[in-house]
Parts: sequence; structure tokens; C-alpha cells
Amino acid sequence: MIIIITNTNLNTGTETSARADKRAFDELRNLKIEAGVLERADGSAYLEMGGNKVLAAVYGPRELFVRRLMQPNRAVLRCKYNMAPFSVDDRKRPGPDRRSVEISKITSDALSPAVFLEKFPRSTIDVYIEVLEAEGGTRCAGITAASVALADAGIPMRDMVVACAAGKSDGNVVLDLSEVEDKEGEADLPIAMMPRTGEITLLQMDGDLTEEEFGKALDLAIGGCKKINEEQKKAIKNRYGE
Amino acid sequence: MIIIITNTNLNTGTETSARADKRAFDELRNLKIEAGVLERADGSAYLEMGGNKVLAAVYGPRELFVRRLMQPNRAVLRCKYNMAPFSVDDRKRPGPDRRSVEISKITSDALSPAVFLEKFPRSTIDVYIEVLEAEGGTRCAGITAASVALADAGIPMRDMVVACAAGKSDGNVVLDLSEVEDKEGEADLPIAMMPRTGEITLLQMDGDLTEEEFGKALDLAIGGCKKINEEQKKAIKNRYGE
Amino acid sequence: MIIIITNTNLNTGTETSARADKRAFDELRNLKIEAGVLERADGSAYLEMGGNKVLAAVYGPRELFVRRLMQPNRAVLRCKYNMAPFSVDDRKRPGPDRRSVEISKITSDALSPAVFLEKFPRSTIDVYIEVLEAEGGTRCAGITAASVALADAGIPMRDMVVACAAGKSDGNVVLDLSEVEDKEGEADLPIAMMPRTGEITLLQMDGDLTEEEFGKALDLAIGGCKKINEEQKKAIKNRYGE
Amino acid sequence: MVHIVPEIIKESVTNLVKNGERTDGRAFDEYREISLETGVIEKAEGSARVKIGKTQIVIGTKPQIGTPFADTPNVGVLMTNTELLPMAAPNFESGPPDENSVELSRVTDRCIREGKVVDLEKLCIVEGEKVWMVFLDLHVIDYDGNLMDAAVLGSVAALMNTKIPTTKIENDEIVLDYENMIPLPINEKALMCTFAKIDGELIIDPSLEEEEIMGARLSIGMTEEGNICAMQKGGAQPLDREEILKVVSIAKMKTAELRTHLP
Amino acid sequence: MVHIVPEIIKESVTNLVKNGERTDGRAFDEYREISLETGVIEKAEGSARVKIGKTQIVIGTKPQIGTPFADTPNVGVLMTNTELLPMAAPNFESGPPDENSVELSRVTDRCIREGKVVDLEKLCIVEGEKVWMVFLDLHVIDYDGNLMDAAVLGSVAALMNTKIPTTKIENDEIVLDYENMIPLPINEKALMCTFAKIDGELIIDPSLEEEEIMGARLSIGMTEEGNICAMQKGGAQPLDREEILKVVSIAKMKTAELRTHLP
Amino acid sequence: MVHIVPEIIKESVTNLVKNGERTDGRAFDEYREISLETGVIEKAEGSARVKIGKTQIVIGTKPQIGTPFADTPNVGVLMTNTELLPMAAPNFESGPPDENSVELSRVTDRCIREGKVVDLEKLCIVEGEKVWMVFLDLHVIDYDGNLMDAAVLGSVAALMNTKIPTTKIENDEIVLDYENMIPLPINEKALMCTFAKIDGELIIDPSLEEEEIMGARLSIGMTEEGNICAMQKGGAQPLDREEILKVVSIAKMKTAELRTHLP
Repeated sequence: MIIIITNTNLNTGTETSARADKRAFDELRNLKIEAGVLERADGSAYLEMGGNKVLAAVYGPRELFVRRLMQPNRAVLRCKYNMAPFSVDDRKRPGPDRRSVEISKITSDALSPAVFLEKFPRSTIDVYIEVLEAEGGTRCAGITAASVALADAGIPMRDMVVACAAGKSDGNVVLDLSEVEDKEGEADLPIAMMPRTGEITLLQMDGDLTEEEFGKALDLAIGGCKKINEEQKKAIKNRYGE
Repeated sequence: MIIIITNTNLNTGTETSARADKRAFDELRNLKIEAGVLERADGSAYLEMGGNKVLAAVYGPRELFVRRLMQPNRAVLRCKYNMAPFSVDDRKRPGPDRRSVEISKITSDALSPAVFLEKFPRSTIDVYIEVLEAEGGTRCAGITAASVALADAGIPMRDMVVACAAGKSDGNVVLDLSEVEDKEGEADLPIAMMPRTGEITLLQMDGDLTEEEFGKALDLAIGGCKKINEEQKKAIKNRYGE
Repeated sequence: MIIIITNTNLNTGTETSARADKRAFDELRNLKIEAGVLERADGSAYLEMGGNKVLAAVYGPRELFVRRLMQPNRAVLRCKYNMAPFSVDDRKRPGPDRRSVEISKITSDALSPAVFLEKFPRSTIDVYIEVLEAEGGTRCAGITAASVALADAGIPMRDMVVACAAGKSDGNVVLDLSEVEDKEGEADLPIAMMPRTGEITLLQMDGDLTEEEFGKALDLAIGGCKKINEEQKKAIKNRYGE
Repeated sequence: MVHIVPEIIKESVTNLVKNGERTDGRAFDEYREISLETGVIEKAEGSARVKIGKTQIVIGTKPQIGTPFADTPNVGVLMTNTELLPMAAPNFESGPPDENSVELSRVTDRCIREGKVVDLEKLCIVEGEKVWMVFLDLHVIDYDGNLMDAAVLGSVAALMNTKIPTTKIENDEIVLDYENMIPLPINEKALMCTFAKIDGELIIDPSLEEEEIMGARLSIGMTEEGNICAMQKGGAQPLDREEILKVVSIAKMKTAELRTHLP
Repeated sequence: MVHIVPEIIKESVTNLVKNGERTDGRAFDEYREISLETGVIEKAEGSARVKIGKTQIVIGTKPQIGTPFADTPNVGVLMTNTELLPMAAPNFESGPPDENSVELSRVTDRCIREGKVVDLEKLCIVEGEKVWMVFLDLHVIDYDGNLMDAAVLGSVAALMNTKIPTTKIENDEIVLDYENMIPLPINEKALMCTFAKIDGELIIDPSLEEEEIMGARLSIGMTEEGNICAMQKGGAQPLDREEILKVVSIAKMKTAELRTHLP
Repeated sequence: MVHIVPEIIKESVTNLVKNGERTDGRAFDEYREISLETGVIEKAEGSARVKIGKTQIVIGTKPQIGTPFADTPNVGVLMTNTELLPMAAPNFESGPPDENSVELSRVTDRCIREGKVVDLEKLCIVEGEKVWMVFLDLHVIDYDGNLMDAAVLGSVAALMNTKIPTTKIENDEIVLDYENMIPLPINEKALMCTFAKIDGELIIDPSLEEEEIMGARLSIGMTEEGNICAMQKGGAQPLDREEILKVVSIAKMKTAELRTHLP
């Protein structure tokens, strides 16, 4: 039996402004970060960015029971990125898939340079990222939230880590792609950085960019990171005062 | 929607000679063995026999981390037989199935009698067999290659182990069944032996053989093993000289 | 292609007596318990109740190899409830499902209060329940059999544990629901108890009962447990004499 | 992971209970503060965020069109899944659902199913062919005791919050009309109320601290009329007949109280 | 789990064998007591309980209608599954089938399939579309050695005990007539006979004690005519040509003897 | 399994790099010896064996007819799967793909997909119903560093080597004509080039020894025109903006050089 769907709300593409949501090319989506939202975790943060809703929680430094992962001279930072089944249009089956395994790995690499892991040999710092609702850019949202959760847990850090994507949509290099721009656009370039030194801790790209467009997008993303970092600082200030 | 396949190359059965590939009843397929083909493994071998292409690699003796497998007075010899997804006509799903679990077990039993396991208590010798292309008789090809890889790894051995099948096809007892003969034939009898003493270390059979045919097939397989053993020796000589 | 089934034996519902199998509302199905039916297990029991056929086996107290489950001051009592693939009308796929995981857990809770676990620190007592044929009430049958198997294993116990269900079927509160009564009835209330003190060690309910009906069903189930306990005692007496 | 509770905490909580008190000052039959929001996840067709004390669960529903079970060809399907996320407690681990998570899923499912919360027969689209399958996913993000009551309360709220498109059959095709969304057909608001037994006393809504030292637990699902639709005992200590009858009669009042938090 | 056999037991069993004796007094070519009941599980379409000594297996069959394999469109399907239950031995563990369980499944399946026990072509209902799939499940409940012979003997008995409804095709529909049940079409009664090699001697039907110290094992499947349909060597010691030919000729007589236990 | 690199090796490799040298004498922007054969597996519809230094991967393709994804009804499907075989390195383990294997699969897939190597739209047979699904399986048999560049180079070669039968629709049936095989439609030869950062220096095509001590890794996928189609940073140390821009511009030249190895 054939199923026909009528009158869905997916009327994208008839927009007249440059971006479907009328943002300027270098404009971020609405952003809200709150630190210390969970009771049991050692540190936590909640982040909304556009339609994304992301929770991050940190446990540790704590004893690492899996001996084969143990490092004699530093802590390991382990990340689990996970999407709630109800976070996307078509229900996502619970449990890790290849995408979440990859994102967990690169998130761990993105956060590690900022943490003084060498202070906690043989232990683990566990970062859990839960995407409650997804609307494009959840890996960046997760990293940004996780960094606030690490700070909330009192983990000593060189700097915050902040993440943001730029990309190409409808022929234009733009900041912070929405879900529609990500799916229909020509390229996506998510990065993470430590804002104090400007060092890049995550860099991925897929799509099609000339060398020139890439440089432009990279700088746009760096600019986005700096703005988001201000919100991270505010969230921590709100929680702990000056 | 129905799918129709035209003009495939599967024109077996119209042959006039006794065997589809014109071999004599006691003739082996073309055979080629090379030792020392991989860099990282402690020992390795590559074998082609008819359309079979098989790699074997050995690591060890090395520390055994799974305590419940450890033997206080000898090494364990563990085998993993695996088929590449592209090694067969219809893609094989990656990962072990019941067939590969059984072959791994009997391969381990087939090789163990030849190795001085008692020299390496509490350790493991790991044998990995990868079937890159399969055309009937891969378990025998794997054992023959693994034995060369064990020698290449410098593992002390009482003797080589060499494997070969005989069987019954079109009413005749024949040596070294091809894929077609295995599938359409009446019986398959793979064995492994230590050529110096003639002792049998692997024996399986499926099909239908009288006691007399069985005796004939067993002797044919023993003869095949002896010929293949010459190629094993050559491969080791080529690698290390006399 | 459509499959039509004719003349199956499922002619329930045309019965004239109150219960499909003509039992009185407080009548148990035929019951048979035998202790010591297996050779290897430290203790075992076989139970038939109506169409149920259940085996229970006990190993222990023995060393617990999973360190994270170990209790410094007592044994853990672990249960595995499992249904044979052929025990039900439509073949059950082998391996645990959510139902068997839950039943294993509550069976462990139901048996633990009766066992002097504190006598065996750091060890485990393993209880295995196999449903060979299922006809309603297998969790209760399993607990009743497991308790006999624990006694057969010589595990020191405060009391036996005995289990029985009551429920509501065709508007009546009745004892020991059959498969048909369980499926088509209005409520099922399986309990387990220690008959000496009358203490309840398992209690579950699903369906729809008023507070009054619940009280009535609970008392009926308690009465059923007492009768079944007599059969448990007989089984042990038959095995070991007075 | 086994979590060993220090003897000293065990003793101090138990002593309080002996004196008729609880660590957080509550009466024995008093719930912690409850908060319940619905519609918190826009991409979910229904959702809720429930807090009982510091226990917190986010719940979302996803209706899909699927095939009915062969033995109930005209009945929709409800699928309940619970994730005890590793973020919710230091001893929760990643991986497939463990026995606690399975029990929570099954008891929640049982209370909602046996309490006839959703009118599953109204979810049939074409008998024997197409029905609505409603996935109910519970995401436990903070664990401070008494998950069951929170799970059922939040699930009922999320189901009440759920909207599905109207369906029509035209020329043997199912037409889903997303302009005319209708609420999921709700029959009943069955809720669950949990007691813990500590040193012979029965206290309602155990906190984590209380759960860790309790001997037994009894959860009771009740319909609006006060009928029992589900029960589950937990814990390695027994309960006696009188204790059970007593908490059943308290549960009626307390589930009615809980029900006032529903929208 | 590795099971270490004490040296003293090893020695005493071996010394007995050297003197032509076995711990339980049997001759080298003597089976333990065998018992075989069929129809023991009413819900299974066929079933058997087999004991060889204290080794015990319960076997049930479940025929289902399914789709044939693409390369054998007019042939029914036999699926063999073995569970070495943790109740059967202290070192058997719960979980997915390990290599011993897989080997037992596959050798049992091979003996039955290659021995042509079931006439699988008669299980075709509609060529290329519908055939009977017979699930053969072996539940090993007590393990005292020589599982293979027990597995094949019990499986053949359970298959002989199996009944399926007659099928008719009417108006392009398959009609299953449960009033007229027919036995599964049985062609042949192939059985298996297993030898253990201890200190150069070959003994039949090894007990657990003997299995634990044996150097090699050889199992031979034989048809009623005495043709060989399956063989499997196990164990980390070799066998020589003469030993193999010798046990093959003994197996013919011993499988005939085993066959007398079938109904 | 964590592999601890001895401090002394770390130091010696690092010191060499500080002096502008590498352990195997290469220049910083010099690849190891590359060999590439195609058609090495006859049963695979396309295949290649690639070596970069001693890193070795065997790659095979298997086209199958399947159903397209609902949101891309007229586009074929490419499925990439990587096995880091335990034979390839002492610390690789059997079992389901770990995070390194998943990353290698996904980055290879991304470079080929985003680089539009295969014209997937030409793989549609009947819109919304049947398309070619191409399985691309990478079998890593020897691991000496820089798997990504080898994986993409070998995959492109295997895809270029792949042949599929022509398809026709006749009387609503798909006819596969194995007498007239055609090559897979190839659009583009996107390749990947990987840099490692050691002590502030960026070196191309890191060997295993270099990978084990590198702080960060950056892989860049490039089309024939020199557009970037994929990037992936790895490793727990950061890169700065200038470093990134620098390696992007080197990658253009180096992927062109790699491309000369394609047939």
C-alpha cells in the first residue's frame, strides 16, 4: 500500500533572502549556554543554538578500570557523542553508529589539547554529549558545551575549546550552517579552536571548495568561534560569579 | 520487479573430459607459495592454488592477555580464518560466521601437533589466515600457507603441516577438488598431515563414500599432501636459502 | 502468496464450565516435582505444572570471576531464566530477550532472601532455569523448581521459596492461570513467598484489579504457594529420605 | 558496577527513619518537588521533561506507520525504550541496556499498556496492514532515585502531548494530512507510585540515598478510578502481606496527587 | 574457561587404558547405557530426549513456512542450532555459541544433511516461493562426554517424530490442513559413532573423564548401508592412516547397534 | 591496545626532524615508494592492491542490485567498509571495527563521495526501485603508516577497474547482460594527501614510526582541478591557521603527483 504525505512544512527554497533564515553570511544562530545543569555529574552544561539542544556532562578525573587504555603519564580523555532517538525527524535507533563513533573520536582529540591531562596520570576524564534535538552543527555544539562542562567540573585547562562551522551554501561562503544549508549546501567546514592562541584542535571538511574559498571559510569559522567563546565565558560567570 | 541474468559464464557440465578443468584424477591445481610477504607480521606466506589466493600471518610467541585461555605448561596456538568480502561471487558480510568459527578451530588443531608449544608456557602463537579469493579448498590452502608462515616466523616445529583434499566427483575418486567439483560432487575429504611421519592432523568428510572409496580417497589426499610439501620447502628455501 | 490455516486445535471460549480446563477457582494444575535430575550440576530439579516443563540447576557457592560483581561480605545469587526455542508455539529465537532479562532479575531477588548468602563472601551461587515447555506461569514454576535445586545442592537456606500466580479471568478471581487464562484474562499476579514466615519475595501484577480483588487474589496466591510447598518438601524427601 | 555504600551513611539514614525522619526533612508519604514541562523537543511529535527532586528524564515520542502484529491486526503498537545514560550517574555505563534499564522499560510499558493510557485500537489505519507504531523513548539524564514514578509520569505527559496527522484512505492509498494534526487518543492517566522499605518503615518516593540502603521496593500503577494496573517488587528483602495491602491503599491517594501535575 | 585436569586422574585413566580397562568397566568398543524417548515436548512438532550415560540432550523441531534459497528453489531447509547450556557443565558459559557449540551444530547438521536423513525435496510447497524450513534445536542439559553421537541419535529420533500439516494449493493460496498431519519424509537413518585416542588406544563413546585426557577424537557418520557420510577429527594429537581405517570399519557395526534404539 | 613508544625512539626521530631529516632519508614532502596493481582478484568486479612503503591494502568492489534511499530515488549507493586486519599489526585485534577503522572508512568514503569519483546518478536502473549498490571493501593487510592516502588511492583504482553488466528493461523486467560489461562511470579522480606534524614541522606521508610520535595529522582530499573535497585532522595536538593554509597548497601538487600512479 502506497503512503502519500500531504502538506508537510518543508517549504524551503522559495525564500527570497540570501539565507533561508534571513541571517547575514557571518551571523550565528541564536545561542544560549548554561553551566551546571545536572546534579550527579561532576560538571555539566546545556546549549541551544538555533534548533540544536545539546547536553554535556563530565565525570572525573577518576580511576580508569580498563587497563589497556591506561596511560602511565597522563589522563585519557574519553568522549561519547550520542543522539537521542527523538532528536531527529525519523527516529534514530539507539546505540552507536559509525557517525557517532567518528564524532566521539574527533571530539576527544578536539578537547584534549586544552586540558592539563598530565596532571592526572593513570586516570580518565569522561565527557558525555547528548544531542536532545538536532538541527545542523551538533558536533560543534557538543564540543562547545563539553568545554563549559569541563570548566564546571573544575578540570584545570589551558584554555576553553570552542567550535563552529562555516561552509558554502547557494554559492556563498557563510557562517554556522543550519540543517537545510548543511544538507543542500556545497560544503561544510567544522572547526574547533582554543581562542587565546588561535590554535585549531578540530578540522574537518566535506564538499567542494577552492583554495580561496577554503581560506575565507576558515577565517569565518574562526570569527564565529570567538563570538561563541564570549557566551561560554558568560555561562561560567553566571554560574560562579566573576 | 524480476531480475533476469543473461549470458553468465557458468557453463559447467557440458565438458567432455573427465574433469571440468581437464586435470588427471590425481593432479593438483597450479600451485605457488611465497614466504615472507608481509612486513609487520613475525612470519607470513602467500599461496595461490587454482583460483585460491590465501595469505597467512603469524605473531608470537607473545604474551597472552586473556588469562582464562592461558596454559601453565605450554603456548596456545590460536587461529583466525577469515574470508574477504570480495573473495566470493556474492559479497560475504564481514565478520565471523559459523563456518569460519569451525574452520578456525580445526585449523588450530591441525597445526598444533607440529609446533613445540611446550617451549613457550603461558604465551600465545597467533595465526591469521585471510582468504583473498576462494575457489574451493580454502581451508587446506590456509593450513598449508600457515605452516610456511610459522616456519618464516622461526617458530620451532617438529615438521611442516600440509593439507589437501580428495573427494568424489562424477563417480570418480579425484584429488584436490575445484569449486565446481566441490559443489556438484559427491564427497569432499580434506586432510592435513605431517609428511615426515605421515600422521594425520586434520580429517573431515562430507558426502557419500563407501569404505573402499574412502580408503582410496585418503591415500590420494596423502599423496597430494606430499607433493604440496615440496612446494612448501621450496618457498622456505627461496626465502632463506638452503 | 497468502497462507491459510484450517482446523487448528485452538477451540477455546466455547467451554461451559467457569474455567476452560474445568478447575475450581482455587485449584492448582497438576503438579510434579523431582529433585536431583542432573549429574553435573551441584543441585537440580525438574517440575511439571499443567503443560509447563521446567528444569532448574544450581552451581555453587563457587569463585566469582567477574570482579565488579563481587560482594565483600556475601555471595551474589545470579539467575538465568531461558526458554528453549521449541518450548512455545512459534519458535523462540535463542538468546536473552528483554522479558527473560527481567525475569532473571526478579527471580534472583525472589530467591536471595531465603539463602544464607552472608556465609559465602566473594563467591557466587548460579541458578539456571530452562523452560522446556511453556503453558503459562513459567516464572513461578522456575522459582519453585530453583528453590528445590538450591536445597538439592545443599545450600543453607532459611526457608524454601515457592511461587504461584493468581489473577482474574472471565470476571472471576482465580488461582494459577493457564496460558489461555493469562492471555485472555483481565489480570495476572505472580508472587513468591517463604512459607514459614509468609513473607513475600516476589510480587508483580499486570492487568486491572480493584483494591478488593487484589486482596482476594493475593490471598489466593498465598494459599496456592502453601500447597505447592508441600510438593517441594515431598520432592526433597523422595530424594534424601526423611 | 557495584556501588558500595559506606556503613556510616547507611546507619545515619536508617537511624533517621527509625525516628520518623528523612535526610531531606520530608514526611514518609511526601514526594520531593516535581516539575513537568511538555513540548520541549520540537522535532519529537510529543515530548516532556520531568523532574522529581533531582532525578530528571527527557522523553520523546515518534509515531511511525508500521505493520500490526499478526494476532492483533487492528491494534496500534507502543514501543518503550529506556536509556540509563552514563551522564546520569557515575556508575551507569555505555552499552546495550542492562537489567535495570530493561526493568524500567518494561515496568513503564506495563503500567501504560495495562492502564490503557493510549487507545491503541484507534491507531489502526488499515486492519491487518497499517497501524501507527508509537516509539516512546526515555532519556534518563540525571539519577537521584525513584526513576519509575518519574518515567511513568513523564511518559503519560509526553503521550498526551503527542500529535499525529489525520489519515484518509483514497483510491487504496493512505493519505497523511499534516495540516490537520490530531492528538494521540488518550483513554486514561494511569500513574505509578513507589515505596521503599527501610528498617521496617515504608517511605514514598525514595531518593538515591534511600534507594541505596533500602531492603525492598514496591511500585504500584493505578488508574484514575483507583484500580491497580501494574505492580513490581524489587530488592532482596521480603515484604509481608499487611505492608503490601497498606501501600496499595496509600498509592490511590498519592497517584491522584501526582496526577495534578499533568497538564 | 580452561579446565585443568589433575595429573593424578590423567595418570590413572591412562594406566587403566594401557591395561585394556576403562574407569567404568566398559570394553573399548562398548557404549554406555542409552535411553531415547520421543514426543517429550507437546508444543514441539517433534521432540526427543536422549541419554548416553549421563550425557543428556533435549531436542525439539519447529517446522515453519519460509522462502527457499535462490540456488535450490525446490528444496526445503534444515537449520540446526545447538545450545551448550550453562546448566550442563560448570565450565559452560551463557552467551552466543562458542566454537565447541558451533562445531557440534555443524557436525550434527552435516551428518543429517549428507546422510540425507530428511527428504528435503519433498518439503517444497511452491517451487521458488514456499518451502518448509525445519528448525532443529538441541538443548544440551547434562554433559558427561560424547555429545556428537547423542546429538545425531536424538536429532534423527526427533525428526522421525515430527509431524507437519498437509498442504494444498487452492486458488493460488496455500492451505495448511492441521486435521491431516503427516510425518516428515524420512529417507535414511544416518548415525554417528565417536572414538577417542588415549595413549595409542582407540575407545568408543568417551566419557567426560576420558574426553578430558584424550589426545584425539574421530567421529564417523554412517548410513544404514554402511557408507560414510560425515567425519570430523578433533583434538591436538594426530592419528595415523591405519587407525583411521580401523575405526571406520568398526563404526559400521556400532552405528547399526545404535540404530536399534530408534523407534 | 595502547602501544607505548620508547622515549629513545621518540627522541631520535624528533631530533632528525629538527635537523630537516627523516629516518628513511626522505625529504619532508616526499612520498615513499608507491606500487599499484589492479585486477588482482578475479571474483571481484573491480580490485586493486596498493602499497605505500610497506603499508599494503587489498581492495575489492562488489556491485549488487538494491533499492535506493527514499530521499535519493535516482542515485546509486556506495558503501565503504574497512577491516584493519589483526595480521596487519601486532596491536590490531579481531572483532567489530574500532574507532580507527571507522574513521578510515568514513574519511575514505567522504573523499570519494564528495570528490564525486563515481557518477552515482548513472547507477540508477529504475528510479525509486532499483539502483546499483557498490560495496567497496578495504582489506588492510600490512600497516606501516599513512593508511588514508593508500586507502583512497587504492579505492579510486579499484573503482576505475570495476565492470558491471549493461542493464535493459524489457517487459517490466530488468535484464542484466553479462556479455556486455561496461566500466563503472568515473567522473573524477579525487585523491588524499596526509601530513604529520612533528616538533613544529610538517612532513608528508608519515611512516608508522613517525605516526607514533606525531602530535597532529592533517589529511586533505583534492580533485583533479585542485579543489578541496575532504579534510580530516587527527591527533591530540593543535595546528595553527598558517600551517593549515600551507599544507593545503602543497597538497594540490602532491595529489597530482599521486594521480600519475593511476592506470
